[in-house]
Amino acid sequence: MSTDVQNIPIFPNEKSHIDVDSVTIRFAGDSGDGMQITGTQFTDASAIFGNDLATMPDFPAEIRAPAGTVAGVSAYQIHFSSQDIKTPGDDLNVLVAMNAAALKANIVDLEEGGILLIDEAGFTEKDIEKAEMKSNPLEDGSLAGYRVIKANITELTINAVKETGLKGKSAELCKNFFTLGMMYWLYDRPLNHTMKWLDEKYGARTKYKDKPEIAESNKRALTAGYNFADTVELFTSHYRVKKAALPAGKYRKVSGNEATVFGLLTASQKSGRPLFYGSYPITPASDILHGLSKYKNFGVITFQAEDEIAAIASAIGSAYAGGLGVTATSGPGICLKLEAMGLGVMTELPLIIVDVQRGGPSTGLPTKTEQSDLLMVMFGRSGDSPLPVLAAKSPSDCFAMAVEAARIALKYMTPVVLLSDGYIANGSEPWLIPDHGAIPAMETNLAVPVAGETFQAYARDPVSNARKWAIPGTPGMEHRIGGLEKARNTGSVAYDPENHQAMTNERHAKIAGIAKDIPLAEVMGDKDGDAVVVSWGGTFGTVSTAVEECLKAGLKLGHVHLNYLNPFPRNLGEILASFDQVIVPELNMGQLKMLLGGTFGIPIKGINQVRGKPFKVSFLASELHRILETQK
Amino acid sequence: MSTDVQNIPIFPNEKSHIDVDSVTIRFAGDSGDGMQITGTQFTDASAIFGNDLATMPDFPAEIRAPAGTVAGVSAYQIHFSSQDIKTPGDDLNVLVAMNAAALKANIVDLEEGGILLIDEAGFTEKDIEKAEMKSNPLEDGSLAGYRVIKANITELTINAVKETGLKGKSAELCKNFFTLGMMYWLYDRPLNHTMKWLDEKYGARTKYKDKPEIAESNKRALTAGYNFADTVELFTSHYRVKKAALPAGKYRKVSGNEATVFGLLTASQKSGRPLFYGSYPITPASDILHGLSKYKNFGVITFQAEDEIAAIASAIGSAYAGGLGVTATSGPGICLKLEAMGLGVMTELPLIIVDVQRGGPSTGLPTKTEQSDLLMVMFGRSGDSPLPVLAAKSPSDCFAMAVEAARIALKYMTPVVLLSDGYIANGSEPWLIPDHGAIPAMETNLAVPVAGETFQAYARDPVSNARKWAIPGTPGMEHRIGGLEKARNTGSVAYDPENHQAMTNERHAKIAGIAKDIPLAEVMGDKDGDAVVVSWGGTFGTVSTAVEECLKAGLKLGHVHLNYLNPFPRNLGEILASFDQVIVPELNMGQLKMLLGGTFGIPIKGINQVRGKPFKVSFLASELHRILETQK
Amino acid sequence: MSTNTTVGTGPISPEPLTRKDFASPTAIRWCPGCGDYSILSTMQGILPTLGIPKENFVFVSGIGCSSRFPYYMNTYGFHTIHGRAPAVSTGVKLTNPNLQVWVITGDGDALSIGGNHFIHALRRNMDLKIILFNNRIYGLTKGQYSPTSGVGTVSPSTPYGSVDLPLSPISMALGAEAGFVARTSDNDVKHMGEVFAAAAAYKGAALVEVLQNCVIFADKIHEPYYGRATRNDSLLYLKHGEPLRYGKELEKGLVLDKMTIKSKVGPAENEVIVHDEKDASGALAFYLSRLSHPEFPVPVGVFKNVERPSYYDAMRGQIDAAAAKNPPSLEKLFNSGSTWTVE
Amino acid sequence: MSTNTTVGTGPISPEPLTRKDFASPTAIRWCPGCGDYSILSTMQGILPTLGIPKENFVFVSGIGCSSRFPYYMNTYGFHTIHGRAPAVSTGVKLTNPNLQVWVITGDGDALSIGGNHFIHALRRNMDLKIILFNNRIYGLTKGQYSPTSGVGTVSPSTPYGSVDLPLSPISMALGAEAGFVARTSDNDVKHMGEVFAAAAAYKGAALVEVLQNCVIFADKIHEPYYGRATRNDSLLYLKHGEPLRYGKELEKGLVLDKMTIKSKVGPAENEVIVHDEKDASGALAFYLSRLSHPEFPVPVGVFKNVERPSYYDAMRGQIDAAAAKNPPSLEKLFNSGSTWTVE
Ligand SMILES: Cc1ncc(C[n+]2csc(CCOP(=O)(O)OP(=O)(O)O)c2C)c(N)n1
Ligand SMILES: Cc1ncc(C[n+]2csc(CCOP(=O)(O)OP(=O)(O)O)c2C)c(N)n1
Ligand code: SF4
Ligand code: SF4
Ligand SMILES: [Mg+2]
Ligand SMILES: [Mg+2]
Repeated sequence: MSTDVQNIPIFPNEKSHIDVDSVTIRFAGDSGDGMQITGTQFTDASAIFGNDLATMPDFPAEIRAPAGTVAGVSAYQIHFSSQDIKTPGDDLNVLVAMNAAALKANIVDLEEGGILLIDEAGFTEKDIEKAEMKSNPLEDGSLAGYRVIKANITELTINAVKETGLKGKSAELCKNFFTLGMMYWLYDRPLNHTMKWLDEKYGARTKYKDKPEIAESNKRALTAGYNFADTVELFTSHYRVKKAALPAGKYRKVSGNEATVFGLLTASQKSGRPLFYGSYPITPASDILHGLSKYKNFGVITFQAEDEIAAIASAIGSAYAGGLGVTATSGPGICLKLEAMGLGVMTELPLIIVDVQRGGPSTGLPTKTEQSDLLMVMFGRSGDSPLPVLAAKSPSDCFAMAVEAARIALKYMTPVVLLSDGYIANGSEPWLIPDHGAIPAMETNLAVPVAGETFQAYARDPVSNARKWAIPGTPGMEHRIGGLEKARNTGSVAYDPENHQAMTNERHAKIAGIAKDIPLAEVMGDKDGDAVVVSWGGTFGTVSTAVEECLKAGLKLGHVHLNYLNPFPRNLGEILASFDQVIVPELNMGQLKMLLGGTFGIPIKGINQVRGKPFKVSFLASELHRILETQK
Repeated sequence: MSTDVQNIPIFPNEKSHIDVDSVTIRFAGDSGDGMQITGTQFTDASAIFGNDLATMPDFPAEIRAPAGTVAGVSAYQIHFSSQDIKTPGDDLNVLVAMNAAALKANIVDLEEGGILLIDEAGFTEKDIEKAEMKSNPLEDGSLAGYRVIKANITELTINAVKETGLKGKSAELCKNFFTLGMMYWLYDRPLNHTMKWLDEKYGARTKYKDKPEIAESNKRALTAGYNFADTVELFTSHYRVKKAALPAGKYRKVSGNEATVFGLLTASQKSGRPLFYGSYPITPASDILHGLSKYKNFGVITFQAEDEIAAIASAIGSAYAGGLGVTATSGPGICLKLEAMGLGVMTELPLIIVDVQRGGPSTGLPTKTEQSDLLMVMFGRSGDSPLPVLAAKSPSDCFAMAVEAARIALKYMTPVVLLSDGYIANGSEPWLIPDHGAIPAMETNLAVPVAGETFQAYARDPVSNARKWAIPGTPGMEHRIGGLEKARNTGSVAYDPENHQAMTNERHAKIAGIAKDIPLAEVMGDKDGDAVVVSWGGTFGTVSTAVEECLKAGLKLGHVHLNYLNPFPRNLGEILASFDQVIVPELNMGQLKMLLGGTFGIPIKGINQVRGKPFKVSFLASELHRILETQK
Repeated sequence: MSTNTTVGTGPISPEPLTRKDFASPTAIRWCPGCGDYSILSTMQGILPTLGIPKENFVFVSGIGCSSRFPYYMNTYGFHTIHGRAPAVSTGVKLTNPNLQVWVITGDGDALSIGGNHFIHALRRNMDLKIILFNNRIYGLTKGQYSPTSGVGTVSPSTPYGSVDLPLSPISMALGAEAGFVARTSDNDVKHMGEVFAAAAAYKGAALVEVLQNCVIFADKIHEPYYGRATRNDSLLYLKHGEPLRYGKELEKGLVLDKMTIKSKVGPAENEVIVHDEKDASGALAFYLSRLSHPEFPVPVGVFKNVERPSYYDAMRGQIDAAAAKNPPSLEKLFNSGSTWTVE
Repeated sequence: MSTNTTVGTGPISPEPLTRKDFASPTAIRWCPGCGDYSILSTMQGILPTLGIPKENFVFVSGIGCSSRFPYYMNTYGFHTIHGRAPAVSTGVKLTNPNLQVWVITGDGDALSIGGNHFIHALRRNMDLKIILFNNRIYGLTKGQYSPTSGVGTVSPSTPYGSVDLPLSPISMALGAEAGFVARTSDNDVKHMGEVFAAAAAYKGAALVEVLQNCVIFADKIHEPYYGRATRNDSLLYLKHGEPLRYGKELEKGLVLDKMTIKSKVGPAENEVIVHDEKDASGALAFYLSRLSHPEFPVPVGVFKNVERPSYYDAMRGQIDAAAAKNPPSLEKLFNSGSTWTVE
């Protein structure tokens, strides 16, 4: 975070270790430059070293946009710290730019006086032109405000790997490891993890076994980069970011989509219901399909459907047949699933719909993040058709929320929407590996035949209001369900007025009743402050960090974060009423604002941004200051 | 309306004319009994006579449910009056029941002491059994509270038509006209209109020309029914409902779907844009497709698509090519159109989406009415994707609103949603035929090539914020549009953060700006009352009638009716703020309530009903009383 | 829990089932005289002969008059949404392979809104028995023309007559790689029963088109070729391995002239094309699906019947192999990839 | 306003168009080496030869790498949503028949999510030129298998190999009553140009499958049959009225054995089946679409080319007749049916 950079003296008189709390680095280069790998390696090394961290990749929208163009820039940001952190960082302390386009696209985020590491080989006239820049930034003085470190990394790399026999393009390809080596030196990270990784990926026991030069040359590039930084007077000093004081235990890194996969597999095991995943590929949700497809050993049935409608329809079919039916997609795909979601509501089947939100409307910004599907999943169905809506607050929270979504779906016999977003889905953070044994088994409503009793498909559990789940194949419980209005208890078709009112009420009561079964909302920060900030979903990290800063700065703010959007925690109304002002920051034009205002009939102040990116902590903090000042 | 029945003396001592203000009759029988025709004929006769009126058909969900069962009952209700009326009536003054099932299904609505006309032939043991009744209501005394008039209408009809040679089933089929004749006598209506109609439908110049007995026998049945009522001591008197003091002019009867058809044709003529109607059949919207298909002479292109997605997609294609693109459906179909609606929002093309709402969720109650799609059309798209939403308030208002929807779509280059519902779509009322010449021509944003200028697809009109409409085939304006985020002005693809925020703001500003171009909301009733009732769409008639009654009864109530749901009239916030309490009656679980609360941040009281039927005026009135009393 | 996650497998019911076991209490709401009735009773007659416990039958339908069918069967049933039955039943079957899943659909439900799911279920060889009630009209919505209505069909949505060419469900299915494709008619209960039985026996996606009469909106639409009077001269009953002959005394046959099929009276025995439902290419089947009345007879019976692995079996194979090689363990799952410990 | 409501008809542009006129300023964002490039340049080369004013061309696409195509053509273009291009273009064409509408789609866009619109556009004979870029993979979403991927395809969504049978776009189209069906390949620009020209000349729905290479996710997928080296032995160039011969010296041919097609080396002249793209049944075309490599050559060129009235013409006929008989009048419209007057 920008506050830490103060600790970096601009020109210390001798090479030494300098301790800093947190550092934010962004590796930026052409899609072909392997920046995602570089970033991931640095992240793993830092994680294993014991830092807390958060990461954020930024992919281009095209598969391979023309090399050297801004459209082709791929970046990976990591924020690592000796403190507990919740965001991938605002301003960059270090920007690595492998070519002109990468510089152009990312320089805005580099803090004043920040370190700018540049591969001169990426700044030829041709590169400048492809990046559509008027002049060469390395010469036109536009980089004055930064600590620019130039080196012809490409050339250095080629020399470093010469002896392996690798040359030309394939030699150049090692330059990202050379760069990584330099960063490892600068932040005092051990090389061994990456060395091991290279062996595992390209080593003797892989499909590259008869290409030993690949592993070898990358290892050499890594070491060469490290030594280069050490020997040459490039950096005036290097920095140390101490271990963070994380809760003891075994950790791994997870992205939101990975965590969702783990959560769904866990739910299947804990409920004893086979996991059926029907899906149609779409950015940024596809990785859930890819992830689950690997775990056939868990009996997971992954079905790549012909479209999103078939995807959810098949999941509903599975739920009807006794499976844990799941489907996932992003906004445009949700639009196509809404009719079938209505069928799920009417037939009261357990079903999970994951929405990994992206920038809209329409095809919008496929690779960018946003929180603008909330009202669609709440209301985007014909008729009054309520269903629970949950939202994960961070990459690792996707695990907990996926498990929770399944618990609610199975216990209450209802479709459940789980909202994620491109930012937490692709971002990653350390995850304290849970004790799988400690995760409780899940209740289901499986019906057991009662001799002499005719099965009533819509008779409800007195407590949960859930109907029974009579699975085809169970003798004596043959029954028919469907999308037409159901008669109370019997579940046969009914058109009469009283019944429709009664069933509509029952559907609402059932969902509303779930409030009794979810955690109360809690107020963080100042419980009797001047205002309460209400956030939801993936903005948790940035909002809570911003609120903490504001509290430090003396603002009186409470903060409530919502993982449950429908029903709301039952004490929410009370909490909001206890503050003079309610402020809702969200990455949309005011959707939770609409929901809270409409539910509680109170005025709300929104902080809204749709830039395809997470909030900047600094932006939120200043907005909160502005709002509270204007109050005075 | 129930209040009028006081005027009907229970047993007047001699046959005479008795004047009454308003009468509500419901014709109920088996689907095969021709009740819709009977009702329509009575309606036309009353309209031509000069009454004000409102009607409401009630179809069974099945094509031909088993004869004699409750599921097979078809009914037609007409409320006609010497006063200005806005609803088809609450309680019935007269119920015609052609069989036991029809009685069972409808008796609840007959007022105490109301007239019950019964065809004894429809009450055999078999009929009683098919209707699943325990005993014969004609004998078990359950009808004590009504003025029951029994006659073996079927037998009487068979005799009446004997001489035409018609016998058996086909003779029986004339019984609805016999019944109609009796009603004509009871309410003193001339037979000539129906006589004429029979000739036109079955006469010499129709496909029935070699079956003269059909027209003849129906005419005989009609006359026989009339004379039978006159001669036999069945009715103690007959009633007269004077002409209503309607504004002078030429009238016709229209249903909501007919009016929508007329409105769309008018919009096409007034804008000079070819009308393209892409649709997929669905109850209760299909009649718009059927209606428009007849008017090929207007150059209308009606396209029955393979599904709702193709229907709207084709309409978008037409809009892109310079047509007035229109699609219509009901709730389940809207679900399928939402993704494409988002494309319409992103590409800013003029498009009309008509939603004839029905009971939901899911397949729900296809033939019943509801207002529960409001939030879906407002919010049911990925990303923030605002579009105007209008709602018609009565059958004839569908004309005005369809024209208005087109005006807004063409002037502002945006998809527009027009909400109707099963009740106003199928219901009908007199329509003062407008002077087509007086309807203004419509502005469009057609682009004209400017020499030397490169066309900017997203450059906006300074006032309307609309972009220009450059139609394929126009030389020099070749350009590309699509669903990815657009760059400001140029309209090319853009992923950068600032642009996305800017375009999102522009899309919102454009729609919000329409508020400047629509009528202000007006307060009917008591402008400084204790509370304001806010209604929208098809409930206008019942709500305003109920408010009027409450005002008569001394309640201090204002009433605002909304034809515009997005944007709201610009003075709405102010109006709501000027009342202590806001009450929103709607045929859903609280959708406008959510919208108003979320928009204005104020508490709202809802009166909600989902029974597949319109409100009863009496129910609304008592609810309003209850709410205002509890305030005191 | 085991990975062989099939659920609710019922025991074989003790005494043999009868037609009565499949009659549901629900009152039937089709129009008097609707062709759907005979299809229903044929189905109720066939199921008891299949030796499958009643609780293992599932009927899944879309929306339409035909799609009300499941309500009238006393089995598990799911009346889903318009056009989606093949997709819903895919989930049913993949989750519980012990079920015999019948998809009931109409010409609009299957070929108009549901066209995409229809072709993909066939292509994947999902183990579903798809019965397509082809009345060449939209019944439930009161008579609009459908994708199988002939050119010039006058309907509420086409008062001037329809202009688009109809689809042949059979050609469509063959083009979509279907492995079992057959046609039968609502007025020939015996033949219908045989075809249903053959479909039930097929391992994979079986499509059966039933020529069905809608008395209200398209009455007698199939009469010209399937009317009892003319039937023998206008229907061709397909029998595997037998010559393609038709006519009262089977005096007519289909013969080949270069690459084109001709109808010939009194052809020589070896001249008549022999039906081969096992032809994997489906080329003959496709050709037969193009024959149109009155120039040609209308083939009924099994057009194509070619074994290939069902989607489920192939998928199950992968699952079982994976599970055997690497039994499911959350412990292992959570700890996969690189981990580190914080003391 | 008149009822002949076609809009924006541009004048024939004065001097002849050239390839340059169709190159758009937008930077192309396909991967280096992608097969899409040659399709783009072939299209830019063909359009000027059609004698149609530039402003009357419209390119409509869905979503996918291939669907970025319209951005690279300096014509009117609409990059719609996934799978819906045939439906959107239907509205474009019906509203303005003067436009020549090209639909650009991929194997996923056209046959997976867009399958239903694809078959109905063909069946209706909408006047659209549909170019299907078949790279047998989902490119834009990073390589999942598609409905045309072979069984066993290993992809991110099928790490154990795909189990479902692929569709043949050609068989599919024929099953959907398409009137013009052809195949060509991205590495044979001359042939591609001829096929595009033939499609442009066809009045109605024309489908062209282009065998396209995705260098990133399915590189060399078509190589076995269309590789320059082996091509002559593994591609069969369809020519109407000519014998179905192939091989370097055309030494091989397709011959008929009962109802089955065999490949034979050195067949007798009259023994070889003669191609007939005018066969209305499409039976031979369908048969040819079933031939699979390596047992058979892969036919390229026009499979079927049969004239029939386009949807637009039929519809227009009805509109014009109706308008002639009864010119549009709001006055008459409002006053139709029974009316009454209140003084
Ligand atoms: C999403 C959706 N669109 C449209 C409808 C209306 N609809 C119900 S059934 C039907 C067509 C039925 O025709 P078919 O499938 O041939 O069945 P049939 O009634 O002829 O047996 C239509 C258009 C619907 N219920 N849902
Ligand atoms: C409604 C919707 N679902 C899914 C996607 C994601 N998506 C975009 S393109 C595509 C498949 C593209 O494959 P193909 O049509 O073969 O085109 P290619 O990229 O191979 O040229 C998918 C699944 C989307 N954009 N919209
Ligand atoms: S409308 Fe036609 S298909 Fe539907 S039930 Fe009646 S007869 Fe059968
Ligand atoms: S991913 Fe494949 S199809 Fe897409 S642009 Fe690259 S090479 Fe072409
Ligand atoms: Mg049908
Ligand atoms: Mg592809």
